[in-house]
Amino acid sequence: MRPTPRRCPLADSQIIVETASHAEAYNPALLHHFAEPQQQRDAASLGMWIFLATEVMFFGGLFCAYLIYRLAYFGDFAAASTSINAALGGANTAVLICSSLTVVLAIWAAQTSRRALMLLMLVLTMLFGCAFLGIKAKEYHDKFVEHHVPGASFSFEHEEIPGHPGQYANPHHAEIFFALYFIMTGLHALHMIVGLGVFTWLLWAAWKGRFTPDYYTPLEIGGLYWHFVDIVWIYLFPLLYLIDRHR
Amino acid sequence: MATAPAQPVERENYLNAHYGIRSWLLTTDHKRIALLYLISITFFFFIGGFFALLIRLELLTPAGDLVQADTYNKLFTMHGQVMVFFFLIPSIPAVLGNFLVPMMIGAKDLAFPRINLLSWYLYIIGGAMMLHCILTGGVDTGWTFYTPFSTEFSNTKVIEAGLAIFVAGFSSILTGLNFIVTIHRMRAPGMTWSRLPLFIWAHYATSLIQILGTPVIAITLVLVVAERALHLGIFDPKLGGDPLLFQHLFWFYSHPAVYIMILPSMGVVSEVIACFARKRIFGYTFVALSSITIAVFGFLVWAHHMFVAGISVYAALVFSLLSYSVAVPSAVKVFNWTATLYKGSIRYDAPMLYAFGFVGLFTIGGLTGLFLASLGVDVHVHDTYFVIAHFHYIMVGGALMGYLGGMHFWWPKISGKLYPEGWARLAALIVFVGFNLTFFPQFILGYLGMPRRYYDYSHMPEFQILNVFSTAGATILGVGYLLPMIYFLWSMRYGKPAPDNPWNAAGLEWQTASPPPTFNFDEEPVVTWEAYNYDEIDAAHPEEVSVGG
Amino acid sequence: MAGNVDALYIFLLIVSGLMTLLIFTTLIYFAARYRHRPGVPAEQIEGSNKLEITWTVIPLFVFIAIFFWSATIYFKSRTPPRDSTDVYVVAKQWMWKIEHAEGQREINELHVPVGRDVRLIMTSQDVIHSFFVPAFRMKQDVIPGRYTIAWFRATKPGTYHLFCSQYCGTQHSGMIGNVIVMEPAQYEAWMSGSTGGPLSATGEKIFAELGCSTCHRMDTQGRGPNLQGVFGHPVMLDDGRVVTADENYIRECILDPGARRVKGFQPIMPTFQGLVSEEQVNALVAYVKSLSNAGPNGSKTAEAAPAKSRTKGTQVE
Amino acid sequence: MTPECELPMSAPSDHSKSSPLTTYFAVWVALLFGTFLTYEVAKIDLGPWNAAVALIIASTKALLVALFFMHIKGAHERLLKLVVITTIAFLIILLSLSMADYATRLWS
Repeated sequence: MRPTPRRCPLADSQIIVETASHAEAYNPALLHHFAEPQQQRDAASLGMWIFLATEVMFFGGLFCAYLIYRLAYFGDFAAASTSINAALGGANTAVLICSSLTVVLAIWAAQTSRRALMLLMLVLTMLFGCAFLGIKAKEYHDKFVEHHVPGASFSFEHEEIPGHPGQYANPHHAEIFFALYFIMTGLHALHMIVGLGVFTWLLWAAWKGRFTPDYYTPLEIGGLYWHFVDIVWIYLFPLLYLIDRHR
Repeated sequence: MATAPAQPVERENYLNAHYGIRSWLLTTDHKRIALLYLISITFFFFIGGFFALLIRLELLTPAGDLVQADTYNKLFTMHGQVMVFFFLIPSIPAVLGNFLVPMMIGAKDLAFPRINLLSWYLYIIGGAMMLHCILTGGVDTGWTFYTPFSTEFSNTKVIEAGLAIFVAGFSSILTGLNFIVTIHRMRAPGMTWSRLPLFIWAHYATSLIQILGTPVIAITLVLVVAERALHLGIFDPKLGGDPLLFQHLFWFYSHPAVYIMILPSMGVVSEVIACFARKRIFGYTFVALSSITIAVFGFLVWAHHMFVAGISVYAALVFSLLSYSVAVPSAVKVFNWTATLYKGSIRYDAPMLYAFGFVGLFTIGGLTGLFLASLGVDVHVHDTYFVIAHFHYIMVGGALMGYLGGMHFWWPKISGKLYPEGWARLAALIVFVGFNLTFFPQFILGYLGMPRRYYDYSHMPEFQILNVFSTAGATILGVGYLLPMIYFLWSMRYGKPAPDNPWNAAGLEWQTASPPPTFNFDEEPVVTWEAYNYDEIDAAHPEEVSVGG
Repeated sequence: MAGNVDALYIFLLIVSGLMTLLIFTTLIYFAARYRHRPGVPAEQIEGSNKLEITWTVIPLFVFIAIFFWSATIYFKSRTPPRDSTDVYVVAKQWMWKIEHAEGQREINELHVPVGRDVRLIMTSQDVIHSFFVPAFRMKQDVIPGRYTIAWFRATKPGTYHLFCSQYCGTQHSGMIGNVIVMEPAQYEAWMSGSTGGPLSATGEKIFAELGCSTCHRMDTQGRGPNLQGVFGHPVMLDDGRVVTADENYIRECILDPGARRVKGFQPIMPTFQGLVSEEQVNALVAYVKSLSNAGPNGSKTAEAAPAKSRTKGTQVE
Repeated sequence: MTPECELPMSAPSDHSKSSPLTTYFAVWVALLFGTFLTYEVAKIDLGPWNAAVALIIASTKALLVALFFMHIKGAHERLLKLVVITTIAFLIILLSLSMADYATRLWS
């Protein structure tokens, strides 16, 4: 690593160029094309935020389909939604919120050089993540047993629409709900699995002592991703589990 | 600003720094990745072009005599998919953008070099899937994948094509992400937003569309694939779904996708016109901001592809009105380019000829867009050859002209060699003539009522004469596209070595060697001047002679 | 319609022609006048806000004017007049099946009288098609699962192309036909050649065969709503919404009775999805419509506005 | 454009000051309470307000996560906020313009 002139990466208002007299100390985490760590950190965090923007639009297409069919087939959606175990969904929400807390605590531990706490929090995060997937698997299993998985063996006959005694939900419309339910929660679960992979790597890196109060960018951007997956769930929970529950 | 004389001994540059196949396939150098992209998209361009040629040959006679109906349907489908997703969308951003964005802002590389390489691999995986799909039977849904035809009725490889485009979409997203972060975070000291070349502004706007639009088509294709595999009913009217929902989601991306193709081209044209008129671009701020405006407004107009599809009349009115709003910034750009020529000192080297061609063809393409945005006329010309002609004027006359212009302009920088100027001017002329001969008759065909995607028009023999013109033009156009490929390849071996700044152009990319060193600049540049400071350059070197003399 | 569309088209041609001319001449003039001359440097000009505003605002106003003109035409072309002749169109891969309200059936041909408003009630059995008659400047996609409506009025006898303009599979380019516009007398002669009764009569027969009449009785005692005088009138739904009973609503009630149920009735009607063909649905809709035209409460729409004059379409061929 | 420049000397540990542990735990409690609330409110009939209330609670929770856990609040530049706002704006464009069609289809 040859000494790089120190500079402000985004000199909009002024030009700051110092000569190599202030050459930075050798920093193994600094990639060759960045001038200094702050620039690298900012690039990584902006990159993750923009990636999350694409994720929002990715789920956005599904939310659009959901919105349109929910308005068109409200009763059928309510009937289908009521057949899902909302308590499990609520429990999963709580699990994810707890995992988000452990993520911020892990970052805080890294910032304040508490290595043991950081490792503990990372392990806890992954445990919460696995718990989420376990509860999700239970839900999927229930739906599978009830023949609520869209496809050849789908069946939703004679299910009453909440608040309309004697009126049965249209199975086709219920199938659209379950299709959206499985695609949305399935993609969410896929994101969780990817998140667990990322956190496995973070745990390994933390174990190796890669993260210091000066360098914990991977933890930070991994955390951003995890929180985003949490936010998606925060919306999925009321939209999929709590339609017309009051009847 | 010194133009270094051609060096007797070859300096170390990004091309000769490493040798061997590994040094290319595992490279993280944005310039090498740009070349990888150049080779891959050229390959797909000629595949798509081959399909186009067969389409035009089939339409030479009214009867369907060259190929079978199903084959023809596959030809236009795969022509569209290959050209849109595997050539036009990656063309300028992934080749010229990849090569130039870091250099123009004075960075050593893109912000995420490994993600850049990943994006090329995703493109190659998607491309390989598309190629496999083509070779094992192809797909016949039209590039638009309209449901329920694609999900229930077509018996071709819809799932494979959908997944290929899905994968290629992520390549496009990652390129856009990389550009945005790079432009925000990697600018050299002094490179303020108001000093950015317009090429950068255009790529910034393009990237916005790539990151916000592409995910929507990705999820839409997931839904199509799931629907086709499992018959979920989301787009199937028999099961309560709405096929128009697919069209909404599809065009939410695919309309802005047109701006992914045209905006970078506009960026190229701004650079070229400024250089060959030796002037700062007229109304820099307006040209820069119009790129962003086009990108944003481009997202508000998608349902003008659906005016006769059965959407609500009131929604059609809203979308029509919004469609005009995107025409305003486009017009502003054309006016500003024209005004830039005023009191310039204009040379007519090949890149400038392409730029002139771009402005002319884009003007026609844009103005015929008005016909399609206006509801009353759109009802008649929708899904006819008028639409085909219109979007080819934008995508081929616009985007491709810009791409070729840019390739000529920066070829000395990319390869370190000069291309033969005389041949280049000839090729530009052939492309311009061939293009107009191919597509202008299609406007007339469309207004006369010839529907698109017809393989047999033997009941309407009156359409033949215009189709013959069109096919003749396509042949000329084909020659026009082959020529640059031949002389570019020729110049790599036999061309004269290029000086660092053959055009005497402004911009950081011209201040480093040709071809540039691996990390672009020997010394980190510090920018103390405004963009397009041609007055200062020309004052320093009053009588530089351009390449073509 | 054709005249209006052509007028706008020509106007657009003139506007864009002038624009193109303006840009091209300026471009070529500047390119020639300011070509590179040794010793004559370019003059740097920063830009001009006045000019920028001018060429932003003027096009904007032109565009808005075009918008209003074109929107008027579109709105008219999407709003069928009241007293029109109904023709039911069923599209399938790869043919047009046409049923006249009077009972005639044709394939890939549509016979219409000159000077009468013809309303097309169209649906598709499989994929999306599009009913396109270039001479009438008329086009409407035909979607499976619902009706789309279009209308035209032919003003000159003759034979005109009918195309499918939405890609629909292998024989897309073979899904073509003719619209044959006839003088009224000729048309009457053609009509009298038909064998079956009117479509509504067919519908009445199906109505009885499927047992609809056991619940939908012609009095207030039925378990389903009395259908007399329903068509074209607002209907109060179970959830409090009000909809107008148009063709699409009647169709939905047959195929998905639970979706928008009339207030005051039990959800007991079974769905007929998959049990009736598109043609049978058309006949049923035509029957329900006829109950409204001739019923005790309904007024005969044919008498309502016979002499209403509207903008006329012309043919260009 | 906004001055996004952060001088290199500012220490990264600034974050810990802007989001101390008490904030984290407070947000955590608020999020759990929000989950409980949305679950219970769903059992009450609020007519057309059911969906609105559920979405308001969800958005509040999402906002809390974004502001405090994802450090949007303590971010030293406006750019990240701009990214978030732009994304939400484009999501709203997708949803609202699609609904412009679906909501008005029955009018004619």
